[in-house]
Amino acid sequence: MDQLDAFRAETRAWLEANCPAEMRKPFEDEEAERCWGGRNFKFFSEAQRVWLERMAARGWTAPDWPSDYGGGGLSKAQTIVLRQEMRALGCRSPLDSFGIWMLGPALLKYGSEAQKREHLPRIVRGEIRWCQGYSEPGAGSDLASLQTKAEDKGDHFLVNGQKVWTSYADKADWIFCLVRTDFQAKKHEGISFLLFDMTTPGVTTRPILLISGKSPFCETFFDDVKVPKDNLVGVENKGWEIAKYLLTHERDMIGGMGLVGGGRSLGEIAAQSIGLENGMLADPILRGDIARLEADTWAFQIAMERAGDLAKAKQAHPAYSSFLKYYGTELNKRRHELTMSALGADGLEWEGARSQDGEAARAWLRTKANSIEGGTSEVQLNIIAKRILDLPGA
Amino acid sequence: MDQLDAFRAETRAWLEANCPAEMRKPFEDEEAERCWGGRNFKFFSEAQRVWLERMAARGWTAPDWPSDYGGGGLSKAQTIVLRQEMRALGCRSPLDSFGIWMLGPALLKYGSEAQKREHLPRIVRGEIRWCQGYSEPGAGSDLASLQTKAEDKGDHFLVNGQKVWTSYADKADWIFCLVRTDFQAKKHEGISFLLFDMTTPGVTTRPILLISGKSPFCETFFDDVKVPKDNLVGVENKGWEIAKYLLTHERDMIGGMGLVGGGRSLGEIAAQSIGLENGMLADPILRGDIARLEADTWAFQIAMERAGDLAKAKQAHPAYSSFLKYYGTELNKRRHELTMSALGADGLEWEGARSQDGEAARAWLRTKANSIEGGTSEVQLNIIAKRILDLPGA
Amino acid sequence: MALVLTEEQNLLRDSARGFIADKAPVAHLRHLRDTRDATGFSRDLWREFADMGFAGVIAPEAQGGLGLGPVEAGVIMEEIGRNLTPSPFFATALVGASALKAAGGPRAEALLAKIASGDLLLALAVDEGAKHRPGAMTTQAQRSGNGFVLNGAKSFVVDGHAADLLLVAARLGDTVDVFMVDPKAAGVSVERTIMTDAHNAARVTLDNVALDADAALGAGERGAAILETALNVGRAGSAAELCGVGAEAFARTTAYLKERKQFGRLIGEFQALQHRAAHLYCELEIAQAVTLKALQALAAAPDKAGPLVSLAKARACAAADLAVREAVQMHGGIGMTDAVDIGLFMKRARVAQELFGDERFHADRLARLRGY
Amino acid sequence: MALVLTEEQNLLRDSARGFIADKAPVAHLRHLRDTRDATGFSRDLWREFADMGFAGVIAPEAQGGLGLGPVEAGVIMEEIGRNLTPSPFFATALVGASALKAAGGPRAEALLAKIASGDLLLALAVDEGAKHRPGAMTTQAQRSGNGFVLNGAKSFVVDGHAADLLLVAARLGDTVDVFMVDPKAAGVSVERTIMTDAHNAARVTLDNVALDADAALGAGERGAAILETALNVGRAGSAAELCGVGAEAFARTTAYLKERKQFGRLIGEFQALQHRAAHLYCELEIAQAVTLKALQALAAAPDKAGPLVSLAKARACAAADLAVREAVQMHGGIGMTDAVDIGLFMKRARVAQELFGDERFHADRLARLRGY
Repeated sequence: MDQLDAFRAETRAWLEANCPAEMRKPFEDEEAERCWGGRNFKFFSEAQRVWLERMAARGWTAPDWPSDYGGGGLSKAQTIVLRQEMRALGCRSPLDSFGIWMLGPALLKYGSEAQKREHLPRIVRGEIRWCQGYSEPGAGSDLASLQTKAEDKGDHFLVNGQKVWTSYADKADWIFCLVRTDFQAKKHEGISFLLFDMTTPGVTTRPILLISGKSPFCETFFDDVKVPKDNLVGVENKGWEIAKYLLTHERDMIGGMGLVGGGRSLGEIAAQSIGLENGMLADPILRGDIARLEADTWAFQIAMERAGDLAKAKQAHPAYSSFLKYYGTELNKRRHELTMSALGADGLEWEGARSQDGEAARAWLRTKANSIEGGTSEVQLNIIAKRILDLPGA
Repeated sequence: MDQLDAFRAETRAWLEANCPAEMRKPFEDEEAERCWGGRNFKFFSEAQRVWLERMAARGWTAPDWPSDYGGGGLSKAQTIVLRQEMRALGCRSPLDSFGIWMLGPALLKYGSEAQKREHLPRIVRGEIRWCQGYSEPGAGSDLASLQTKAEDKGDHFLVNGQKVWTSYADKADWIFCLVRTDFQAKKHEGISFLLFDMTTPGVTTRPILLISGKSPFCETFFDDVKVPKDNLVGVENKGWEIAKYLLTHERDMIGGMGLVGGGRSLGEIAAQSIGLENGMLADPILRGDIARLEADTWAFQIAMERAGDLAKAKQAHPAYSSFLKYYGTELNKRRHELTMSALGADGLEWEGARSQDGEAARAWLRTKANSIEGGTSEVQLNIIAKRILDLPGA
Repeated sequence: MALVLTEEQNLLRDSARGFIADKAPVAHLRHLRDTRDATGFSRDLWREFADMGFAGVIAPEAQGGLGLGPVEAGVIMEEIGRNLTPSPFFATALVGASALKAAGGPRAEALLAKIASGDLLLALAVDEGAKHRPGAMTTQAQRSGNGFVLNGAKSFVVDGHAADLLLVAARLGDTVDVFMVDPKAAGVSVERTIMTDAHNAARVTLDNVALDADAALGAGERGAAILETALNVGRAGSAAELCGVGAEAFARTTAYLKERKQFGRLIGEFQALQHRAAHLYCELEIAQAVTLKALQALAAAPDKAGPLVSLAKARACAAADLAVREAVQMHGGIGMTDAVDIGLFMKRARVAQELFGDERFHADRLARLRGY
Repeated sequence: MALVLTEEQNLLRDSARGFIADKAPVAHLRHLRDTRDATGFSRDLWREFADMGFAGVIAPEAQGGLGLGPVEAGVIMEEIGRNLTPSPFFATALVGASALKAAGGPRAEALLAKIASGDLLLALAVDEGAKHRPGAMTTQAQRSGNGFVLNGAKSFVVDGHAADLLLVAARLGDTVDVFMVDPKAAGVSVERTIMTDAHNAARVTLDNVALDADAALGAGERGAAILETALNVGRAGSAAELCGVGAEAFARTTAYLKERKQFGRLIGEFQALQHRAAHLYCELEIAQAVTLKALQALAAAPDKAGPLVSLAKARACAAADLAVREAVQMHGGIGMTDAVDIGLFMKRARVAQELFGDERFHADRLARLRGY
């Protein structure tokens, strides 16, 4: 523990010395102020640029990656300490990146040495912004039924097809992408995992307008896109294994959604919007519904905590993340339904300052995707039934 | 309409003259005072005997059956008038009978002339009490998978097997029974519909104790029971058609269960048990749950009314009774769950005068069978999905 | 009265169904929304509503109306619901006309005639806070000389920005009344609020607005009853609209279940979805039944229909809400896109639920009426 | 503190699981019920509980107990729940011992020693009406000479008919205290009530019962805190029992889904049942998590654990309730028969839910704590 304490002191001192004051304040406009990096990224401020540069120089944008590839080379325990100290000082994340969250872990596990050396350091430094090309219009929950075709043309693959729900495809520099390389094989056995530059001729993107308004999602089209053979990750036709590895990763990330939000509790929001009578919310039936939601939310937070402890104790079922994903997203939808009920007609204004341009309504509508993206609730329940409960059937 | 008015006046006069005063009072102990008839029936009172005799003489125990078979020969409109007038005077039902409710309609539709002449008049007069031999231990929802075997032995069938959930089998004189006469055929095509005397050698019964306590249900065993060939109803191996006809009948009867109970409303029960605070039930979350249940119950009553009107207007889907059966029974279960919550610990006493020997708790437990008997809720939902919504699949 | 439509009502439904689906399908709403139409509905279409007789469905025949009642208005509302049609029908032909009819007298009759001809738009201003709570109303009318002075602020006033005449509910001494207010009068300010469902609403501020003596619909006596009638007709009409919203969302969902494949099967083959769809079917059937019952009760005896109206609004809210939630979930990703209509049904259902009391408001109202 | 059992707690669980499943499986409850046993539990078995150390799990080591805490008691309660074991463990070893430990002092220590040795049975009398509402308590203690006089009536007193000593909660001036009452004292009458689940309860009437000065556990000052601690430990223990009831009902149900055939398929293949089972699994996992959290919180700081305890009882009630309802429905007809155990789980779950506050009581309590 002494070593860890020393690391903690050192880290804190470094953060205090190197994190600009501006980067220690809460976001005012989160969307505008987050740092995503990439070729075309415009820094919001000089402080944002400096903060990324300093953290990247230490590899602390990806603290637990090997330092050989530009990462911080920290142990798990040290990584936790770093996060704790950043939180304590209120440091903003220096870099948000699908490269760090998703592609990196896959490359570390499945990539060639050359691929790791080419891509990982640039991800760490925020030079290349990545997007994920998984979903297709016809596939949906049945992700493995994807139809985007990559034909072997000797030195390159020729890619044709369409992806959908590609987050920030219009802003990304490179894509990691599932393609079908064998149409004869069973559907899980003809898929490969490719990387390519979004500026390659034949790649186009189109943003998707959601019911909640503008979205980071795009449709992405591939029309005779030439991808060098070297950009295949892992073994040809074995890409599904990599995809599954990343999906579990994603599920863990999304499971925590029931907790996001922070700020005022729903009970407070309702009390302010509707008022009290005899010390109780003046809408008595809504009060009961909110009481139950708040209890369920707190309970789910504790279940998340236990999931972490079970994992540490190696007692968690490998499919446990399906429980968290299912329950967390359904809870989040319910919370936003009740928030809308608490706000009543005021919350239904879609434009204007009073409602902050319909912030609550847009958030409510956006939550409807929670139980669809990253594996629908139905898919999670199937997984729980089959893998955890061992129920019979297809 | 004049004719019907005349019938009404006449009926009322007859009822006033012939229904004993004692038979116009509400039941004190319903179980003991209902008239089921049959060979071994002990009349509760002379008035009960007289009342049955007089009604049976007019055929009014089965008012809409043809008078050739002992029925009242009334039209539908007249039957409704009779019921209305009986209700107006508070007349008790002269006879409760599975023969009237279930077997009769089947015999009228599928029975031979001889069978009608033999059985219907005795049913009308309450001389023979019938029970229904459908369910089997292994079959459950999959009723048609029944295994009770009837072998053709020339002049008789030899019946071996076991039935379960046979209501009042221990009190019945005859049974109408589904048996398998062809083990080679598809499961719906080897079933026959037999009638036989419960005193036939080889028939034994054993009452089933339910979680709610004593029950009318029995297990019924057939060990080399000889049934004359004449007792086959309809065509051999076509008994499933008769069974289906009767099941729809049964479903209609059970659908109304959400309404049974009458008496005090749940809101009143809760207010008395728990008390009010600021004019509202002192258990505020229970109050919301009860408010919703009461709204749902009233709404379902109206939906039942509409179902009748749709049927009259020939606008009802033939599978509409599955909706009523499913919803009515689930509602009834919910009502009893909330009743138990309203009564709290007091409602949990299982013996003694205070709780009337656990009346509420036993009723609550009994309702759990509502969504199992007469086609489970799952079966009803399957029927709605396939027959009404026309969804694909097995 | 049988809980089925009469032959005449069926004919009206067929005519409304064909007309509205033809003239104002969901694309009509999209067009108004995407062009940021200043009115939020089509005045041309409203003229056609008047030609069809729909604008005057409730107005008496003597005033050029059809002289029909809540059931027939509900039939039209249901079709409006199926097509998400933005239309003055609710605020003017249903709620406004009901208030005027309940008030009676020559002035009301003159206005009813203008409603029937499509020449007058009304808006009823009741709500003040986030939720529908008419019992907590604070807008105040004070007698002043021969007339009144009105002060207060109203929100969620459907069609408030387009109305030729506002009907403003306000306290008057220890009762309430409904006041006719010219939106152009001094002290009145009207702000259109762009709503989530791209339907119309407004906020109205009343700052020492001077009114004549005959501005009070209830003449200071029958105001509470007139307001209650207008609200109840509006609630039942809103229930009918929600039935239409729910039924159409459900129809589109079951159609999708029969065409969308996943894992090599039509998704409608999955039993878990089948059971949810079957349950939803039941809820929608019940909502239909109680809504028709409430509309019939309003036609027979409006002063006694309150509990049935609350039941209908509560059940229609719950059924439509479940229908749109299941619709989006069962459509999956494409249901989340603005390009597909399903999301518009979800938006409309949410707004219509808040209108004149949501499921909880009405369940609570029933519990209070029953004394617990 | 990690939300998993420690190594020692796991050992205790294994030992309790083996012991209780062996000595007191569901058949044990059936036997006591069907023989109409006058005590309602087995004194011989309780002796063995004492030998195993379970009776004194909470009692300090100085008094011959194990000196453990709520978490360990919860571990035993969960196994009791799995086997529906009627046992004095709850009323005596958990609730009674917690009250005495909170009170402290030589008299309490002497009683704790007798609990640990299995020689003393306690029963806490709190409830008076249909529902658990300690705030509405009316049983009254009045100072009289050096001591007190007690009047009131209590119901749903677990083990009341078998207890050697009653702990009676009563108002004393403007506070409350817990009074030790000899059930054989003049003015005390105890009536055993046969409950739906064949577990023990009693009604207790107190008619001018004279008590010594030292009968008040809290000496007139700390009574409210002692009562609150005893109730909270009881609530968390009851939550643990409900977790056991729910988990076992669920285990039996999934086993049945894997063996019962209908329409030529195992019923566990039907997706609608799979999804319901999967959802139930989630609810049970959450109940397990919050119950352990609440027990840990009670061990760490009993005076601050109230909200977590309410959360645990609320969630455990809801999860167990769903588990037994699904269990009976999924078992179909045989689940309705007394011959199969599933109905006994439903009965026990219902009674345990009412004990010291049901899901609604505790959700309401949390809402009040949060000021709405």
